[in-house]
Amino acid sequence: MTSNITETKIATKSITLIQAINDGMKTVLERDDTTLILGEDVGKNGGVFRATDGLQEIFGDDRVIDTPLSESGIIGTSIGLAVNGFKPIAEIQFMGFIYPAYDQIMTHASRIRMRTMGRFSVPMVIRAPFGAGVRAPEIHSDSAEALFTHMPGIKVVCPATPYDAKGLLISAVEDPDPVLYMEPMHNYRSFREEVPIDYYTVEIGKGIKRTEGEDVTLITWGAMVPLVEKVANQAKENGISCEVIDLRTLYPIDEGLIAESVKKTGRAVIIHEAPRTGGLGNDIVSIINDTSFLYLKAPIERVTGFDVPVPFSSLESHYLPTPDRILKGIEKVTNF
Amino acid sequence: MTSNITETKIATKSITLIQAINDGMKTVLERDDTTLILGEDVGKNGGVFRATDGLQEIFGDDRVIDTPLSESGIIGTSIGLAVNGFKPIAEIQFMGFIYPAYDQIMTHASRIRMRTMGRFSVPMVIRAPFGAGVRAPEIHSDSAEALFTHMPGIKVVCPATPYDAKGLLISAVEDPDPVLYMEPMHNYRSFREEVPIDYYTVEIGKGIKRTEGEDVTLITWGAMVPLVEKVANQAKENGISCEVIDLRTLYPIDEGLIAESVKKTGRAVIIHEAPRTGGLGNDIVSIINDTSFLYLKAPIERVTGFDVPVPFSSLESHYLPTPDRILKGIEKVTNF
Amino acid sequence: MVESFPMKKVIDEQGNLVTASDRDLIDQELVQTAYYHMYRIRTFDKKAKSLQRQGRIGTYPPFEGQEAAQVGSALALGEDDWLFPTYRDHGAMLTFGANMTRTFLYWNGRLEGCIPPDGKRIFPAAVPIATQILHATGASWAEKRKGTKNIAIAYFGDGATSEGDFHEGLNFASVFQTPTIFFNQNNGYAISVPFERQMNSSTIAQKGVAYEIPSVRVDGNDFFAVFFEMQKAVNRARSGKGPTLIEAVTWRTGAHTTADDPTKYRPEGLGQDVVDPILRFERFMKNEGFWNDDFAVNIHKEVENEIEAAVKEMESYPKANVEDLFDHVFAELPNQLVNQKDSYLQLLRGK
Amino acid sequence: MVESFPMKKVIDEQGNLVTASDRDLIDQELVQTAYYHMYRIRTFDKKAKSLQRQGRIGTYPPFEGQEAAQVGSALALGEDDWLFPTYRDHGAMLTFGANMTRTFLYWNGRLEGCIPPDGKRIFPAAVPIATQILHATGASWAEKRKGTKNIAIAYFGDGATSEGDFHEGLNFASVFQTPTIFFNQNNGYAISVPFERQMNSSTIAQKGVAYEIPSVRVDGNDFFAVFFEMQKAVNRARSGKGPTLIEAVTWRTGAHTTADDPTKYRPEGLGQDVVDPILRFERFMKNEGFWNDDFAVNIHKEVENEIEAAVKEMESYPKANVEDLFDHVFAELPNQLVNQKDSYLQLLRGK
Ligand SMILES: Cc1ncc(C[n+]2csc(CCOP(=O)(O)OP(=O)(O)O)c2C)c(N)n1
Ligand SMILES: Cc1ncc(C[n+]2csc(CCOP(=O)(O)OP(=O)(O)O)c2C)c(N)n1
Ligand SMILES: [Mg+2]
Ligand SMILES: [Mg+2]
Repeated sequence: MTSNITETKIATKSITLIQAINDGMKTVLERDDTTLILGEDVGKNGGVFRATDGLQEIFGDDRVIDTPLSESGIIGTSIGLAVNGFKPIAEIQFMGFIYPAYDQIMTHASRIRMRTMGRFSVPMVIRAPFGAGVRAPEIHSDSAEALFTHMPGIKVVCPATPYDAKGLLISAVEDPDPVLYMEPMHNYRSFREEVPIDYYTVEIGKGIKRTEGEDVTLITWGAMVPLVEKVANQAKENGISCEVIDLRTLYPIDEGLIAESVKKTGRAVIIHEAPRTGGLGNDIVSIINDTSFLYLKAPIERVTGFDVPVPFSSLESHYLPTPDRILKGIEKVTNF
Repeated sequence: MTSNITETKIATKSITLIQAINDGMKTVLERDDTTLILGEDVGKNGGVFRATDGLQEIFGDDRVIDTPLSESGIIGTSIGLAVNGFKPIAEIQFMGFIYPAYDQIMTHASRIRMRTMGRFSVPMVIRAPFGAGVRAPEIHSDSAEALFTHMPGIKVVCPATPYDAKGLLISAVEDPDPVLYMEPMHNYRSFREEVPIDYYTVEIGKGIKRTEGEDVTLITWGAMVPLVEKVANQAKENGISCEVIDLRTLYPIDEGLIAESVKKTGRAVIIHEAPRTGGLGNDIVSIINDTSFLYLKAPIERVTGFDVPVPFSSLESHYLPTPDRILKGIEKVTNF
Repeated sequence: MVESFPMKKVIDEQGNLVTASDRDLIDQELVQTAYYHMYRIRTFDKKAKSLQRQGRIGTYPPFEGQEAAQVGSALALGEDDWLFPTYRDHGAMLTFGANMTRTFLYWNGRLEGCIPPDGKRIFPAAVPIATQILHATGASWAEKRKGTKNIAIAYFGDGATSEGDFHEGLNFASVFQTPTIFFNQNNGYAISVPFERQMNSSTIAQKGVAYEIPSVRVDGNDFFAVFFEMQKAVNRARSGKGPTLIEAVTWRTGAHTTADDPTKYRPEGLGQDVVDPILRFERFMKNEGFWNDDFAVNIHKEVENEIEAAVKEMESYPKANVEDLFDHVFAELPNQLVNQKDSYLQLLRGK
Repeated sequence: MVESFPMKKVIDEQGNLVTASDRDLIDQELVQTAYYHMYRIRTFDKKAKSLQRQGRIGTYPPFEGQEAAQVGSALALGEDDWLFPTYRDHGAMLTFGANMTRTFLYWNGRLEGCIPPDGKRIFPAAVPIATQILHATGASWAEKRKGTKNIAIAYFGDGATSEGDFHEGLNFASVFQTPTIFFNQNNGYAISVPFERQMNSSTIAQKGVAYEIPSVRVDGNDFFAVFFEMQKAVNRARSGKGPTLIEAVTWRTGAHTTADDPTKYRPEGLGQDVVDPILRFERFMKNEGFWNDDFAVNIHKEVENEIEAAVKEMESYPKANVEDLFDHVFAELPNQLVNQKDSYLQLLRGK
């Protein structure tokens, strides 16, 4: 992965994505008394993935709170806390368990600012591990970003690297509005990166170019980023130069970055895990249509999960975009 | 509206869309003992819109069942009933109240067939009035189709006319899988049409050309259909010939119909009520990109709700696509 | 179960004290304040119905018959407490300090209708049933965390008890011992569905047993019964003793909303034996020497003037501003919304 | 509340009858059947854990310690009843007739693992907590509508009682008087969260009061207590008397799943005084003259053979078929899926 760290000397440490999330929470809890962590098993257990490991020991069970098994309850009470002076960081244990809380997010968290013309607001972060590929049980592997990018009034971020994980977490907590923070669990421990030990932010709404290229723009996020980078390298060996864009924020999307790249390459492949129909890939097709139509040398390709529920683990490798499928997509747009 | 009735003589009556829905339910309840109607206020009250008016008197409170105020309960128990030999037609009073049931639909209704390789299945229909423009209170006006077209394992239909309303309702009940049946409440009583008094079906998965045209394809569904037809007439006066497609089924979409039309016109405007980002319009852009790229003479336009919650009624006319916005979209693609 | 949760009553239907010694708890100020608010919100409610009939506001859900419950509960709150109402609790909101003009604006489809007066902690009415129960739990939990003595009250109906959020809210409040009052107005119906089909339990109060939340059933048409039980619950909450569930048994005199026709589902004559809570209170006032014609005439006039002024202000309110469609979704407009807003405003200006 | 819901016990920790007259309810067949099933599922559970450690199946949630609850409940069911389990109820499922090979397949990430033997009405394990409670209510409601005497049982844990679906399910069952048994295994923990932080009520049984659903609290490690209370509930349901809530108090001996480390959250030594339900049952057998070494040796051998055969069958099962990814989403593949399937299969074949 390319490092985002500038050349000035800042103290860093080499950590994984999940450690960066943990570090991000520790950083904000230290700095801001109003921040709280709530969720199932986030306290004593430190989270089923250890995302909150050690935090209850430091901040007490009054700030790192084990809740009942009740997603609507977690989000609904967090709304009440947020409206009344606190900044809850609510964990949904897996994104597939966010559905019982969908109503609270859709009809309240995302609407209260508008309904009251800003008199009340809901500064809260909802953390949710997502994605397939770790042989988890049913419902543990959903990628539900499109259900939230379609929801006016909430921002959606999705870091792919340890650096972005910490920086975006801090930005999400700083944000005055609800932010859904999606964690690619497949990448929780898959690699390390140098991450500043201090407070820093990664701007919400800004994607990043992971690889420079000339022929095709590959647009993706989350757990797909390292995979797509690898495929881009393979493609290079076949003489195709790919530009890899990691969106990082899924709402509001960095349309400028997409347009700039596609105007240069004239070709785009979008890669995501969620089912094809209704997936965020379609929005990106629209963005390209709106901004870069005349530059397009080929129809845009989407390489995505199929229109099927994330399958049982014995089939999940077939469900997820594979290097072969991505390569085929790249070939398709270059050979058009 | 163009009539769908073929030239053979069949007995018809002139009814509104809501009457057609009522008639459709009456028809299936008469014919199939396993069909049931469940929901809040569907029994004695005949539904808050009178969609089930008179049905409890005919079929008894054992088949037309007033339930507790509990959307997850309605859908969850309907799943149990459907798995065990019944065909529930569950009403969600307004689409904005479907969110508490989202989990049951997402993790169960839509997945049980796949999980059990067909051993269990969930033949049920979920009816939900949707859309803005009737000055309803908050949350009563949402258009949430994209939350379901993105959900593998459920079909989504949306009639715009009385004829389609009855025919699609019967098809939805005949379908062996869960079907979300979206009712454009703005059109409940806005016009009448001749509708066969007998049993007939409208095929799920097939759109319909409402107006033939040459210059631009207008793609829409639900309450937007009559509006778009009107705008197409206006455009004609300005010398632009529009083809109007009413999708009728939102999943699986009639890709062939869209492609055929866009290949002819080379231009497309998609009109829908739901917010732009994540809206089904993006899927249609992708379909056109995939099928008709080389025929496109201009970028595709989307005229949609804005990325804001459906506002309070004093602002809803600004939220909804207006003739002016649609006309502007048409001009944009023709003047490109 | 009815035996475990006997209905608390202070005055009977004839306005007589059930227990003579309760007289000591009642003074002139309380009586006049209660009467004033009940009369005021009743008059507001009537006006709203009539405005709706004339097409001057949108669909409206009347609360006639529930005035004792709404005023009795709201008057027991303190200045800094939180109130989480439903669409039917504008009576409680007005009593607690909501602005009347804005209340009319709300029913006229205006965002401005959701904004409470400065400093007033009144949430906008929850339309999705039972959702506000969790917000009240969370907001009062926040007060507990801050170490204040403030509390929150969640209003909800009998139908609301069937939703999962009711259950999750009471469980959270019980586990975290939040200073929350769950104030149920059991008005007999959820639109067309009667209490007996909404649940198979004889009371709503008994639902507190599931969470070991102290529960009480009161005659919701008896202002004093509501007010005194509320006071106890408020004191308990303020002193760190956690939540209370109050079932106020009342009756919706009219339709569910102005768009509803109760003759479709409500047996003729049902509820006609319910004595109107304001009439009952007037009887009490007369019985116990609190009635005073001058006082009544004065407040009737005062209320009339207030309401007329509010209607006038509502109707002369500047037109809804299109920019409000975009400007409050986020603290800062994201690019996408900037573009959508700009191009729409341009289109509007172009005409 | 504990007093209102005393814990039913038939045998004590030493395997002695609490009430001597209960002896008449117990015969050799029942005892041997119970022992066989408890021993069988215990052995299955051990095998599954060991397969997981060896990487031969995926993450697995053991039910060790809950055998009396699972077998006691499942044995009280009839052939045509419905069973709605969670991920931890494979013991109950196996006892009720689920196929062992398929049970292993389930934990090996295979769709085939969800399919019950022909005619068996066993739903696949619900992963989203509490959701299956509504399905059991619906399926048993269907039986009532059909006029059969069949019932449904929903299994769920202590943590599940916090979800809205628990509440909505019990309310529906109560309102429509469905023949449903809500069988709670209160095993003390929901992953790391202990009972006392999951709720502030002393029992789960008392939650039935909210719905006026008859409720009972049983020693879930006492096979007979579970079995006899289940029989009563089953009879009540079959005879049209509606649902029952059973709280079986038990203990999860091991980790939440093989991916969980209970030392992170469970105080050392906690639960060590819990007498293993199978040991307790053996003590009873010995005390009351039901023990027979030959019988024990025989079934131990039988179970061992069955399990070895099932593992072998699971491991020699044909590889998962890619087409199954597409073919069962709908009864008939829609065009979109046909295209996605075709192009993917083509790609696979192209290699
Ligand atoms: C989640 C949800 N489902 C359905 C509705 C439609 N609805 C509005 S009011 C109402 C009945 C509410 O009854 P109750 O809780 O008793 O309150 P009341 O209206 O009697 O004051 C219903 C079903 C809604 N607003 N929200
Ligand atoms: C809706 C939902 N939220 C969270 C989870 C993650 N999860 C799996 S098991 C579990 C604990 C369940 O506890 P309990 O109901 O007591 O059953 P037990 O595991 O003890 O058998 C949790 C939180 C889930 N499966 N579903
Ligand atoms: Mg009510
Ligand atoms: Mg448990």
